[in-house]
Amino acid sequence: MSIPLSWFIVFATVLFCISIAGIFVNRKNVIVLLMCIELMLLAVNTNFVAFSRYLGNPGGQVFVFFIMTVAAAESAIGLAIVVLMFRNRRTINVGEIDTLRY
Amino acid sequence: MTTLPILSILTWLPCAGAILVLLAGNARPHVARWLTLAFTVITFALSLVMLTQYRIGPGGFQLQENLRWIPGINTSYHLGVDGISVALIILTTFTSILVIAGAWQVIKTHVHQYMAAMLVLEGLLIGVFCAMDALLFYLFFEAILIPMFFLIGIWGGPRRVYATLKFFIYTFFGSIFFLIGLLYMYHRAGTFDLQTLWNFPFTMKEQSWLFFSFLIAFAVKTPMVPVHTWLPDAHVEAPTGGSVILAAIMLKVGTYGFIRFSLPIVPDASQHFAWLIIVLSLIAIIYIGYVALVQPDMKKLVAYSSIAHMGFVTLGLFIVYMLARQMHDIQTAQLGVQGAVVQMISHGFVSGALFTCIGVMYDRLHTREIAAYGGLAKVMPWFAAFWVLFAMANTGLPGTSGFVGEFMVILSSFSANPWIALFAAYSLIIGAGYTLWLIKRIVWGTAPTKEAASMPKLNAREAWVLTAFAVAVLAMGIYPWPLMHLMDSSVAQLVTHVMTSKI
Amino acid sequence: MISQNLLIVLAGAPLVGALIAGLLRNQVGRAGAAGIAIVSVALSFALSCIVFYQLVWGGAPVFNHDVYTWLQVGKLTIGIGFLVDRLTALMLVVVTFVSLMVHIYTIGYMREDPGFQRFFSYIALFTFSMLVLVLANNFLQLFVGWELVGLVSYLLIGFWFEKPSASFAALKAFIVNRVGDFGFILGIACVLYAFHTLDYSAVFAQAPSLAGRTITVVGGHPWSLATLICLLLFVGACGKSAQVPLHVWLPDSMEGPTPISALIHAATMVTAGVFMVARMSPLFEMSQTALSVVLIVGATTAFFMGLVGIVQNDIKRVIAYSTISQLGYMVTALGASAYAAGIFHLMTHAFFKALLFLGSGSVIMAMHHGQDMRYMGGLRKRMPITYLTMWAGSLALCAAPGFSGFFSKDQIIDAVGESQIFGHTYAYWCVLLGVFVTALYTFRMLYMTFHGKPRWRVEHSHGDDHGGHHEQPGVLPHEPKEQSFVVTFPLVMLAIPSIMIGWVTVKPLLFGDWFQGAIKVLPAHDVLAKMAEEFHGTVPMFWHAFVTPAFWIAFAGFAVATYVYQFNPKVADRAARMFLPIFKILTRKFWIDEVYYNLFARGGVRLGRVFWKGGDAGLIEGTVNGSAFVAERSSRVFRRLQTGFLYHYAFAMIVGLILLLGGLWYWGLR
Amino acid sequence: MTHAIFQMVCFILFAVVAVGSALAVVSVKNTVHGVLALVLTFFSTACLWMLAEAEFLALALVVVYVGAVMVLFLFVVMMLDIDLEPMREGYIKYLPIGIGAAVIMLIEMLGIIGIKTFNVQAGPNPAGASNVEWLGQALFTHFLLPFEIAALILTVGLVAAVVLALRVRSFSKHQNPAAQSAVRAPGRVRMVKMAAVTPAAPEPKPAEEPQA
Amino acid sequence: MFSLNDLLVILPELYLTAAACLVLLFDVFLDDEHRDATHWVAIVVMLVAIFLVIRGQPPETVTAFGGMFVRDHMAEILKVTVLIATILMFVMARPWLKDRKLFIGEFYSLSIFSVLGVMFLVSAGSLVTVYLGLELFSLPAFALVALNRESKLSSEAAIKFFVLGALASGLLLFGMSLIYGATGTLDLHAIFAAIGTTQHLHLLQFGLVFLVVGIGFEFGAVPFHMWLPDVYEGAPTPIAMYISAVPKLAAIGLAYRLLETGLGPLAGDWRMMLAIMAALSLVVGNVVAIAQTNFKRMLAYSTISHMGFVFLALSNPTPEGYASALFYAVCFALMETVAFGVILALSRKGFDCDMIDDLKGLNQRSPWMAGMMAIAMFSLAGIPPLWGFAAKVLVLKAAIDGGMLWLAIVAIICAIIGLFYYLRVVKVMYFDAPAEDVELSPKPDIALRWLLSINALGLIAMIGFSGVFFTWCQHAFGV
Repeated sequence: MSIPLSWFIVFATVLFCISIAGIFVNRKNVIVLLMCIELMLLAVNTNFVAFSRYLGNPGGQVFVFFIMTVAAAESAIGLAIVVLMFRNRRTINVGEIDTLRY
Repeated sequence: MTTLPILSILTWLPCAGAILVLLAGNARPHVARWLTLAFTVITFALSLVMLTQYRIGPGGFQLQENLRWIPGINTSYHLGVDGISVALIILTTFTSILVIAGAWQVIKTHVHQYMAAMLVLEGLLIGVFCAMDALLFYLFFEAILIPMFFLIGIWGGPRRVYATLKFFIYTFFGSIFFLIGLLYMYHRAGTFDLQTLWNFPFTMKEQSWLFFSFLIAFAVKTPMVPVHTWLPDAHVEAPTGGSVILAAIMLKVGTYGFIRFSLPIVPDASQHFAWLIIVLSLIAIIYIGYVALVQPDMKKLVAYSSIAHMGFVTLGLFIVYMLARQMHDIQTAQLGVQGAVVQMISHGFVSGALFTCIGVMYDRLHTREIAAYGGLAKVMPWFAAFWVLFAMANTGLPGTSGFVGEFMVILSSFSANPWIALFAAYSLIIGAGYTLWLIKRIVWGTAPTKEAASMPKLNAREAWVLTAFAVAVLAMGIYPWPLMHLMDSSVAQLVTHVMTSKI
Repeated sequence: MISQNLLIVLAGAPLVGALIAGLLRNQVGRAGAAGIAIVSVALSFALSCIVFYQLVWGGAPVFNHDVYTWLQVGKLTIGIGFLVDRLTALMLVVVTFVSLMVHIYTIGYMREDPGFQRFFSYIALFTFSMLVLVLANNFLQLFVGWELVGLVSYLLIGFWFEKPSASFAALKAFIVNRVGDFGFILGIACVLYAFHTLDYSAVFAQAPSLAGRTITVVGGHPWSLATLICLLLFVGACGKSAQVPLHVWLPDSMEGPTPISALIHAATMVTAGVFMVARMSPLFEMSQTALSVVLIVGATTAFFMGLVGIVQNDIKRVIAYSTISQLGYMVTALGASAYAAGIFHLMTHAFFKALLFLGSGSVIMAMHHGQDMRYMGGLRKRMPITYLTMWAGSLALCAAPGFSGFFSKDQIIDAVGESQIFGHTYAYWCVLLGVFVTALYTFRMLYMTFHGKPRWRVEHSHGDDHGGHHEQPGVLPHEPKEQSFVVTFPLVMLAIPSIMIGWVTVKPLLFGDWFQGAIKVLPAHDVLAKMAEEFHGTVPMFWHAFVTPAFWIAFAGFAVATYVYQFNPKVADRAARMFLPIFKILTRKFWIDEVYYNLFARGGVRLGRVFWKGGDAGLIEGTVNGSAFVAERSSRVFRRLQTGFLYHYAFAMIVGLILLLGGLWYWGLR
Repeated sequence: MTHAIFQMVCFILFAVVAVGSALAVVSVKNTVHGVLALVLTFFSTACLWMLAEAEFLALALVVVYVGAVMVLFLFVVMMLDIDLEPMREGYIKYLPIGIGAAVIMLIEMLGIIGIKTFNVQAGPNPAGASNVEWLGQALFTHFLLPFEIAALILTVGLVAAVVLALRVRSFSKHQNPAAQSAVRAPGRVRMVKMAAVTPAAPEPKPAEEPQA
Repeated sequence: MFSLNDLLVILPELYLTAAACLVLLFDVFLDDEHRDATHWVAIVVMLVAIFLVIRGQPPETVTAFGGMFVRDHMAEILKVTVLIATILMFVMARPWLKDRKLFIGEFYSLSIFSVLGVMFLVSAGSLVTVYLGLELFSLPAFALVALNRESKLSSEAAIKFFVLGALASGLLLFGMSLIYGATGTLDLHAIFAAIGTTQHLHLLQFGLVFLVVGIGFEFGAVPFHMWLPDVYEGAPTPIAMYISAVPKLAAIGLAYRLLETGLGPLAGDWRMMLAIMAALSLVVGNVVAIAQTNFKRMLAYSTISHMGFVFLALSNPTPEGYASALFYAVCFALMETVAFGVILALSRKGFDCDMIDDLKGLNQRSPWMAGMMAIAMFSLAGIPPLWGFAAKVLVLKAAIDGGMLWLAIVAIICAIIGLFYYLRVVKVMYFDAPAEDVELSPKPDIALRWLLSINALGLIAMIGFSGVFFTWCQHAFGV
């Protein structure tokens, strides 16, 4: 394989920054926030995969495996909360969820 | 008998009593009162036992108890008393009885809580005077705030909340820097044990910082100008008992701190900054004297006079350097320190008595306005006699306790510098001014209103309390030698210690 | 030997009397209180006589022992004890005698007063305090007695506390005295600084070592230590003995009942300053400067305060100013190093001034507590004993040859004349002219009171008004008449020494070494020794008087007073109009009271208000409450950061991350 | 060498697609489109992982993420009938801040990491022939404990989702195990007295079913 | 490969896993009337867990599963405290939950799972276990915050908690990935060892920042604190109590494992970061708390400031510092349980006693409760002779010993500001007259009352035993 490691890292970093920008540019709904977090995890995973490959160490890839597992469970809970939220307020607009403040 | 941990008992017995009193509950105020009285009397008796066990001759710290407390930071539950502590403890136990008796009928709501707070306060104050470990001292020093906070806040006057918050935060503000100082000392010396710290060689720079960290705590507590403004408010709003304890004992905690910390631990910085303390003390004596002169509220007036009198204590303590180190006049230096300590005790009795007197009047007319009173000499002749006596003690009349300390401090400060004595002695004039003008307005003359003219006479309980104060004031004034003898060797040791530079 | 127990009883008896009369006043009753007080003072008097006898004729040595240790710090020990030498013994006898007389007199004077027992308690307490002062063997005890007599004086001036003027006068007296004490305590402190002890004998023994010692008070300018000590102590004497400028309290002290005016404000307490300076003679002798100051202050007081006495209408105030003036004479004598003369005048003055006061009290009783001389007159016939004794006292006061005052005052004038100390010329003229003034006001007082036509009238409708409050001055409920035996007896008893005492005492007291070391005079200052050379006995001295200027000046005063007040009263008014500015200065007492009141009392209150409102409430409280306010405000502002929006929260986290990263990049990278 | 260039071209291609679609995720109006863009990002990234010779994870990403999680997302988005229009407010206003923060971050990250130090080539594939075997070996030996914990996490996810989302509707029919287990014999069986058998019997009475 | 011995090491966790599942199952077979059984079973389960943790504790540090799991004294203390705090939560929550029809079995099982997560987290020996423990702890916590499904506030708090939590764990993971990249290992000890030889120190430092952010979030330190007030206010009160106590303890474990065990050689970097966060937390927490009217929200800001104190100690990377931080966190957890316990006891159906003004005149209605609350407040303010004082002393001492005198001074100035709001609670309870229409009487639940009292009085009594406890804490870090 001939792709330098730095390419992967740059790619992951860019993804990561996009996800971060998404989190606070986003004024839409909570689901987009969740998606941004998925994006961030993707960046992390890419990092791990690349490092694992270049270090020749399976730990990174195993870690990715766990991250994906957890992310699945996390999504389930997150979406459940979103649904609950929607039931209570009829909205998931982040700009309207500000009852708790100051 | 020697194995009996008498200091621990003295400290914790009132606290244990407080729990019992709390258990008596709100429904049985009388049980709470008698129980409290019993505890204070027992404590007083035990303090006398302690007095008999204390051997005056050798001085030093005796009756020591030492238990490991937090070995991780090398701090221990270390108690011990020297002559100064013994005197202050007896002052505390004695005054506590009178305070409890004084509040007998006056406090009507939550009697059990009031009594418990008083007992806790007593125990903690005794603890302060016994502590020989810096952290333990700090623990008691600061814990005092809690019962006092409640005493002012629950049973106080109309602006009690403001006053008590101010009191608490002000004092906390002071002591927290002290804590930093303690921790820094630990950082350097590796222990909180006072006796070790006394001999630990701090550098001049360290001493200076430590000095200010001590100063801010003790200056607030004493209180010294310009951090005194909590005191008038606290006094005005506090119930009588609270005022008495506050003036009689709590203020002494600050100056006691100077004796235990500033003087022996940072002697060189104390010497270097003694001028500051002396100037502040003199400002307290004169400036506060003038402020006291124009107070329309009796309690405020007496509170301000307390500040002025505590000025003598700080003055007496800090001229020691000029005398002992610069002029090598140990004799006079001892006189100054001794005078300061005597002034502490005396002020305890006198201000306690004055606040009790004000309380007696407040119970009758429910105002502390000077203008509301007059002609006490006709309305309540015996009470007027007490007033005059205590007022005279407050002005430092010979034959009363108020004279002894002031006299000694003025005498010794003259040797340090005549100007200091000149300003200090101005208290003779201004003190007489504000106190006797007060007397003129409330004791002499005629009653301004019908209510003021028909105040009921002293009842037996009040009379006994005032008599006890009067006896103490006079005894100390006429024959102060036993008290001085008790403290003499300790003072001498302190002065000797202070003599030697650490750098 | 003088036994210590005897002295304890001597000093303690009045205290016991005071305590019983005061604390158990309801149990012992009026008669009991009076009786106990009188018996206790009589006991003191008797013991004083014994002490005096033992010391003077019994050959007893000087007694100087501590009774108990009052204070002990290190090696410094201050006790409460007794020093009984001849000076003390003389004072003891005088004090207890006058006190006893006043006690007896009081039975009559205070008969109708509800505070009868209280009064006895006070005067007995006063006697005790005075004895403490006199018997002191160290400075501390001196100060204790010093202040205690001040306290009792305060209580007694304010005895009729319902009168605003009385309580004001009491306050004023105490505070002015405190100004004196302020100096006094500094003086004591200076003594301690100089000698490291407060014991008389030790201090006096070391006194010569003061020569040449200096102290730097103002930067770089050494002061003589002896001068400083003496001046500071003298400030105390000024306060207690009402010397200019601290004399202002004494006239006002006349608000108190008359017996105490006699006892405290004429005979005993006010002379404490004189006594003290005499006692300190070994120290004062070390300082020329101090002696000069004493001399000038005393002379000034003697003359100018006498002047004020001329224009007073209140009978007691006349005598009060006379007292100040006479005290000035004593102090002048001290300044001239004629300590013995001062003490001698102190003694004679005690008798005749007490007599005058008690006599005036008798008049006041007769006038039903009216004190204004303009409403008196013509009492000569109605009160013969009072009249005669008052005459005796007045003659003594004016130094009429043969009367006690003659011997003492003439010697003072001579001594000042002999003195070579700075200011002696001024002082000499003051004391000399003072004699004229003395005669003038004394006889004015006598004439206005006893001679001429009555200016009062009797109206029976006011018969039940006993309170001393006069709606109309000069209106009496019943005829004035001579008082009872308890009043006249002391008058007579005091008149006797007023007339006679000089004859027997002048020689030993002044010209022998009677005080035997109690008073020390340097040979250079010893004016009395010089005078002794010219002294050829009492009788020649009596005759010699008629050729001295002092006598003729006094006579001139007498003549003027007689002309103006006895024969041609209109002259007085005309003179008053003619010399209006001077008259005004005198009636306003040189405006000293006004200046003091405005400067110190009102000024102090104003200063206090500025400090309070500006300093405490403004500056300090402003800072304290301001910081609380700032905390509260910033809390309100900062809580807005928590907007409630999720993206802001995330943004905050990211910003935190970015900042940490930036910080790391900037500082942390290795 | 051509093999290498091909790999690089592929990498760039997939990376550009992934980044582009990631940008779309955070910027498109319609959330459904956003989810679909995310799916595209996952696909492209899976391809990149393939290039890194992590076949198992690449497949897992497609199967687990795209196949399960994204579908769940899509499901929820469509289920919640969201009014889209008001949600766009302030988007433009905050865009510069967002971009600014992201760019600063990117610069910092790349600056600090020092990309050049990672300009390294990989060695031979440590997994050898089978990436799965390589992973499995590690997972079930060294990473056994985490594996078990992950199982627990899935359980928790299940329980939590049920607790939160399950709404017990009164009209729905469901089992009540508590009631089932609490049932006693009298609840199940009722002894019914019957008349003796008579030939001319009418219909027998049916026993009532106990109510569940 | 693992051995049976490994299983023995994780016996408490193993047991609790089984027990959690059993509780879950057990509850399914219970009527609503018999739900109390779940409650008591859960408590017994926890008690047994405590027993197992303490009894099975080997004297020396033991690792299992190839270093994945570390059983040491620090973990023991944290585990025991977490279990105790959870038991307190169970007991105090029961009446509250019953009143609101939230008394369901899943509450217990989720809580136990969450506790299990903490137990794994604090025993983690590898980045993987750290991450998984953290997730196992926080996922149930998200769900618990949303437990009150009818409440708008509850779901809002949950969504904020969840999103920010996920973001934080994303950042944490990113940091882990970089550290993995730089050191080539996931094992914490191996990372420690690899730091000395790594070529990629910058990468390591960079990853460190992300880890610190994750840790900061777990603690609730400024500026990663924003979730905390909203969650405290919105979450059901018992859950808020749980959130206030347990994550802080977990975070201590997290911080120690990651920062000291893993990245100890980089202490010079991260202690400055912690110090900055400490200062910010102290200032923001204390200042903003003053203006709060909601009691729970006020406690949240107070928590933020207290985390500043913990960081104060952590910024001194020595065993003494860690011991102080551990001491502080334990003490803080037990203080919070009292504060929350009192409002739990005072709440009734339809009335959450969570405004400060709701406590008006409490001393006249219920002096005992007022006393408990006052103890908690004074202890939180660090006034002697309460336990909070000892904790504060130790922490300040650690900071000063670590050369962070300036930070200690910032801390005490903030402590003065902090007094305002603690004292205001006491003032409201003692000096104000009670509102006419509010009934303030504690719940008649015996267990709640006793436990609350013991907990509160413990805050006084513990000052005497601070030495013993601190010795344990020191022992945990090998002093």
